[in-house]
Amino acid sequence: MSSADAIAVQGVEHRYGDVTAVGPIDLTVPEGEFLVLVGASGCGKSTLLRLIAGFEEPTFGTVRTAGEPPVPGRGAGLVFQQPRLFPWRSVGGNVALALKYAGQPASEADVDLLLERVGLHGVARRRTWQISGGQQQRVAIARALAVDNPLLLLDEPFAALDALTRERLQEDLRRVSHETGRTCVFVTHSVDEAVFLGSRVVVLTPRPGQIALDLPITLPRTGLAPDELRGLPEFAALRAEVGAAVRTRSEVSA
Amino acid sequence: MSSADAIAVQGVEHRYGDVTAVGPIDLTVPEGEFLVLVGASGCGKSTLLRLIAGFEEPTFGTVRTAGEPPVPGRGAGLVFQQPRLFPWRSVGGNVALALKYAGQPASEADVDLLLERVGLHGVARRRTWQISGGQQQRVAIARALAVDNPLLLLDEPFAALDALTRERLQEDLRRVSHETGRTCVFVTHSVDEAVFLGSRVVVLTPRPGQIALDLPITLPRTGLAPDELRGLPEFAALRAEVGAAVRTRSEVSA
Amino acid sequence: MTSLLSAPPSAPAAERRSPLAPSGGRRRRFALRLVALLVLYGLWELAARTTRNPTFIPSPGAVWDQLIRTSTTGYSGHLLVEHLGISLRRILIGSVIGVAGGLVTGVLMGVIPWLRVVTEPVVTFVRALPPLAYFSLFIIWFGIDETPKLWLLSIAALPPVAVATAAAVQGAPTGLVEAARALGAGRWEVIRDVTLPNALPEIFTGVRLAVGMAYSSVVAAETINGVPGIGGMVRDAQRYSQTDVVVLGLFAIGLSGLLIDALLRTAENRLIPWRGRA
Amino acid sequence: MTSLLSAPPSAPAAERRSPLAPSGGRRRRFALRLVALLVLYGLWELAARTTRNPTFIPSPGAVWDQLIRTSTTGYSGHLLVEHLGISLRRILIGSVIGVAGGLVTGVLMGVIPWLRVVTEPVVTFVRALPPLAYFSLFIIWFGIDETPKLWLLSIAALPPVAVATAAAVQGAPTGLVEAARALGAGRWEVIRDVTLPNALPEIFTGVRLAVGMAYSSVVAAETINGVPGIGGMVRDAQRYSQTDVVVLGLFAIGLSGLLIDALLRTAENRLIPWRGRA
Amino acid sequence: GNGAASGGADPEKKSIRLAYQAFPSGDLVVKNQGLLEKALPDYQITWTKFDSGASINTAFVARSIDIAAIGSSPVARGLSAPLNIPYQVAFVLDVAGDNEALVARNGSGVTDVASLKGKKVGTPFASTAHYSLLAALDQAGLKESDVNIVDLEPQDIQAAWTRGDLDAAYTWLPSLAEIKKTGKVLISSRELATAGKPTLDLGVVSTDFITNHPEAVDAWRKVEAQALDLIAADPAAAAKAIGAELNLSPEEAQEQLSQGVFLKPADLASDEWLGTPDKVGKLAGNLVSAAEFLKGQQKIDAVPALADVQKAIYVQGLPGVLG
Ligand SMILES: Nc1ncnc2c1ncn2[C@@H]1O[C@H](COP(=O)(O)OP(=O)(O)OP(=O)(O)O)[C@@H](O)[C@H]1O
Ligand SMILES: Nc1ncnc2c1ncn2[C@@H]1O[C@H](COP(=O)(O)OP(=O)(O)OP(=O)(O)O)[C@@H](O)[C@H]1O
Ligand SMILES: [Mg+2]
Ligand SMILES: [Mg+2]
Repeated sequence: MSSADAIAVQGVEHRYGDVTAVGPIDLTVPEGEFLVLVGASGCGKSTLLRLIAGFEEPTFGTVRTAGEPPVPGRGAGLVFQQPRLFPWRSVGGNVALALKYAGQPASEADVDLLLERVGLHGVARRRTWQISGGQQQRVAIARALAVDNPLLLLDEPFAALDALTRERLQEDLRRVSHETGRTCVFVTHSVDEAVFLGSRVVVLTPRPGQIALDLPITLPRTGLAPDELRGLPEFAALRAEVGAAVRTRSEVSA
Repeated sequence: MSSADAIAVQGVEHRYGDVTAVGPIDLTVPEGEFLVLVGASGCGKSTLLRLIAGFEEPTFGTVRTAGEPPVPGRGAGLVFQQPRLFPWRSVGGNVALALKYAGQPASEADVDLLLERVGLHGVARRRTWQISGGQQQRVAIARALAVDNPLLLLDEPFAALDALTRERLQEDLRRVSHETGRTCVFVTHSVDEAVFLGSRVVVLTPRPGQIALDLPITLPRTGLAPDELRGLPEFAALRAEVGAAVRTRSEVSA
Repeated sequence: MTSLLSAPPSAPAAERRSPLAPSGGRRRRFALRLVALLVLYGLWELAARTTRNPTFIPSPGAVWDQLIRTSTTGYSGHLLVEHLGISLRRILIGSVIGVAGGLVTGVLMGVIPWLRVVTEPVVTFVRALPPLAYFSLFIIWFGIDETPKLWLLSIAALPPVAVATAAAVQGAPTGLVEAARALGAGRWEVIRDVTLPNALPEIFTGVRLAVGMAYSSVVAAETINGVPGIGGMVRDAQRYSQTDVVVLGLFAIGLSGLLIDALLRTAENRLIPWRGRA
Repeated sequence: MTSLLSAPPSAPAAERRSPLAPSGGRRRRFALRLVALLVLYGLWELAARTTRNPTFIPSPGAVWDQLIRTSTTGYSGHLLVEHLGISLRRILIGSVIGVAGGLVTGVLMGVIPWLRVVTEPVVTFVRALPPLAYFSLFIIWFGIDETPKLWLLSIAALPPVAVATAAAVQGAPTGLVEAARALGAGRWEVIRDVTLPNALPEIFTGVRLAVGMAYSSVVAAETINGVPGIGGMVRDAQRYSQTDVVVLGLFAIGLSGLLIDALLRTAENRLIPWRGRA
Repeated sequence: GNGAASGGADPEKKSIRLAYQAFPSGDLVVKNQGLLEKALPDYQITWTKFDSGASINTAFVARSIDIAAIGSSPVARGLSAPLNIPYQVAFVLDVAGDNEALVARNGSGVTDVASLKGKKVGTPFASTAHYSLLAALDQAGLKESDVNIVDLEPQDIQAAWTRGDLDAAYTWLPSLAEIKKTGKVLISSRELATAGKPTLDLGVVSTDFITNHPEAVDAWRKVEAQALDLIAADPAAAAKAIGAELNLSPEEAQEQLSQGVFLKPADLASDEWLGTPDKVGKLAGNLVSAAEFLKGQQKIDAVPALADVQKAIYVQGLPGVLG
């Protein structure tokens, strides 16, 4: 485990009471990598993300981010599976709060900029329950993007979005992660999304989640338009490989 | 509007304060139809579903289900976009409650049966926050399936599920809706899912949602295995048509 | 966009078709209250007529006369408004101190585990103590002027806020606390931005109870050197079986209490638009 | 599967590394309390020694002696346990009636809008009234035996439960109410299965406050024919400036109050595992 | 500690803090007519109303008052251990007469004190009436435990009486007047006083204040004497002043006033009451016997010695100073 590794997961197993949710897992993520986690519902993806974010302590093994035991909110941005917006703040207020924690003066323009980045216009002054489910999820993403962390953890962030919005955000995320060199861990159920976004895809077995497939994605990260990329024969091949792994290694489980 | 229509939406427009969320919309759904709603995030799909379920009253126009103004909980089952489980009841208790409202004695076996139908085993006694996001969503589906309503309204029910689980549930729902002749309205962002499930697909424009495309799906409802169905050239053609409508008619909006 | 904000959140569906729906609700509410008031008045008049004993149940007329008299010539050397004003001042100061103290205690108790272990029993102990029992100690410690009264009222007002706050703070929603921490919030930022806003509804309930407690303690606080003061006035009247003055005092206390509670409720509705949405 | 249930939900992350983590928490807690107790005792002893006036601050020794004396030869003709037992019985009955009444009032107020319009002001009015002011009326109505005392204690215990319940019921989460209605729940099923469980944490806070209120009203209730009774004992002692007996009585009240509150908190933790998860 | 810090202990500060109670006496005349303020124009004078001797004792302990009108029973407590309040009896405001009495309710079957055995009797505990009740029982050969004595405030006695919850009650005006309408007086404090168990309302002054402001004490005694004279000479005028203080009509006040026993200023210095510097009066013995009674009730730790109580009777300048 070199100190340049953004994430180092060693022999980690996590139990909730008697339920072993994930593990044992060994996983090293070098800086700048875009890791996509795929696996059956309930296989432990969220748990693994929470372990990396520092919200859970592993029952066995160790987790290190940037060489240190992870502490929530330090060095890693996290988009939870649920939006988790603060109802006592307006939509814009939720984003402004994140900017404030990041130590930036939260001007209205900054907030609007972030909201526009996730495709939201003119909702800044609404209450959080006055926007649709997909809009809530996007506010949560905007909130996490407000802070410039070297590590970004995203738990099914685009699950509630329509195809068009989803593709736009995918492209944005792909470009930004490449340009800024941020390390990303991204959970999704969409094989297409996994292959499109990831520089590496890890497929987990059903609970307790273990690594079933660890596949580097050798597609070019720049230079190609999304449609061109999706049109590449390698893209189809990789998608087939991941899809097959998900299908064969996933069984509906508790 | 014949009284045999399961749903009759006439000149409906719904506003939240100043925001027109949907409409004007005219839509008639005959009994036994499987209607899939597709549209950009924030275009008003959930609002339309809530109008049909009776949780909102249209600002203009009328909504009728089975010829009557809709009353929540009477004649229509509804899966919300969020799981909305009762945290004071165990997972099984949530399902049991639904059975009780349906007037059935809620035996443990019945509960387990419903949970197994959505691919959940051995989680009945857990608390609602002790299961994963996808599992929560499935409990919400099981809860709605407990009641035998002639009308079933589902708001992105499979959004948080992996490909395999999702396909299984799709098949189950497709089969059941055909066998029991229940009318379904199903919201999704997946074009593939829309074409696979629907006997009719309606694509909405961005907010305020209006009907952009109203497409009957002429694929056979029985006799073909899912993979065979997906392999049909008509399937690909329909998917392309819906996909194009979504792409051209959707613009990210608030 | 601004106008969106001013639009009220759509009423919960469960109340949608209630007889008090927004349109015409005000007038209806007013009418209902008026009817209730008239019924109460009728019952009172009836009770007064049948018992025919003004020391037990003075007639509405007698109380009205006392209102006029105490407002013009006064009682125990002070006008009714003076009595009421002084007591309200005491209640106000006592409530403010008590509420502030309760908030601080409650937050600290809810947030710092080791402090809770020590403070919780102390607070529980203190709030079980009857003010009448320890009031004489206050006299000994603080004399007979304003100080012991304010202490009594503050101590009466503190527990509801402290207990409600501590309970609500402990019950802060894990999901949102985590969300704030994930965004980089420190310990105190979590408290300020999540725990406290989330506790606000319960805190408001606590505050409303606290003010009520201060009100209902005003007679106890004014047992000693309580004139001028509405509590002192009531006690005086009680000793001379001037029940009409007692009832008048009760009305003055109750009605002003009603007013303050209405203000608090209005503030609550303004400040907590998200109630029921979390 | 069963064993899963017995596993405690993982503690909220915010408290994970607190000094009172589950393992060794009990002992640590006990130690902390013991230290706090010793410190308090030290302060008391010091205060008693420096003031040197037993009417101001009786020494711990004097209170201890009174404990022995009142437990063996009695005070005002009854042993300490008799005083305490009778008062506890009154507090218990009063609390139960008050809590039950408060629950019913609160639920009705929170659920039936037109009833709220009428009841809310009445409850607010009543809870602002000082018991000392209206207690004489109770005597007229209910005599001088148990009834008026139980009424007073019930009325003292009612408001916290009623106000907390009404507030919590009004704040029922729209999302879950809709979920229940979508499943076919009727009006009362929604109340039973959503509104009430959701209000439970606040109701418990209300109940704890209510019991505290009943406790702190026991001296007021026992101003009338209050011997035997711990409140009557304290009053008697107070009038003769026997501060050591007063303090002894305060301890008896406070400690038994602490015990009951601990029971309530245990029940709360058992009954509301979902607190902070909704 | 506002009241506690300032006041009588400070010889420089010319202020007097008086505690008064709401019973008809010359004290109220002094207050209402501003007699003391006229007599001591350069003193800052504050009057504070108290509703029991116990709370006045507490206020003395807190050093919040200098002079007080207080019943003999609380004074006996104050002078005994553990309180040992440093104050002295400097005036006799009135002696309880027909304004405090034991009344049996019509229909209770009680005809005299002795027939109270097993009956329910209400009285405010720790008051002069309580003391008188126990004295009356003792006189009639009854033990305390023979009777069911119930602790009730006067207004509550009236309420309970009307309901028929009490067979008898020992109380004072105005509730006494009400219950007399449906009852029979068994014994009054006037009779007990003649039998050697008087209950009185006294004026007490803190020892510190006496030391620092003896001339102010003299002035106070003078105006109190003046008030007694007025009650004797012009009851109507006195009743008007008292009524104003008690929120009563002059007629009601005069009716109440007429039932008390008000000494002549000259009598105060007699052997019967305060006495003179040479020979302290019987009041001291009276207080000691009250203390003995309290000791019997386990309400005080020890009975003070007669000599000590005599020292706590302020007779300096008597009888001349009253003139
Ligand atoms: N507190 C808990 N107690 C017991 N079991 C739990 C708890 N939380 C999660 N689990 C179980 O641990 C497993 C992993 O949960 P996790 O949330 O990590 O799944 P996931 O891979 O994110 O699933 P999904 O795709 O549905 O979100 C699940 O089977 C779940 O039931
Ligand atoms: N209470 C409200 N007040 C104001 N605007 C609202 C309110 N609720 C919803 N909206 C707006 O109405 C529009 C339709 O919302 P709706 O939830 O129906 O969208 P949706 O199609 O379900 O979107 P998604 O796919 O993101 O769930 C959205 O643009 C939303 O911002
Ligand atoms: Mg998950
Ligand atoms: Mg939606």
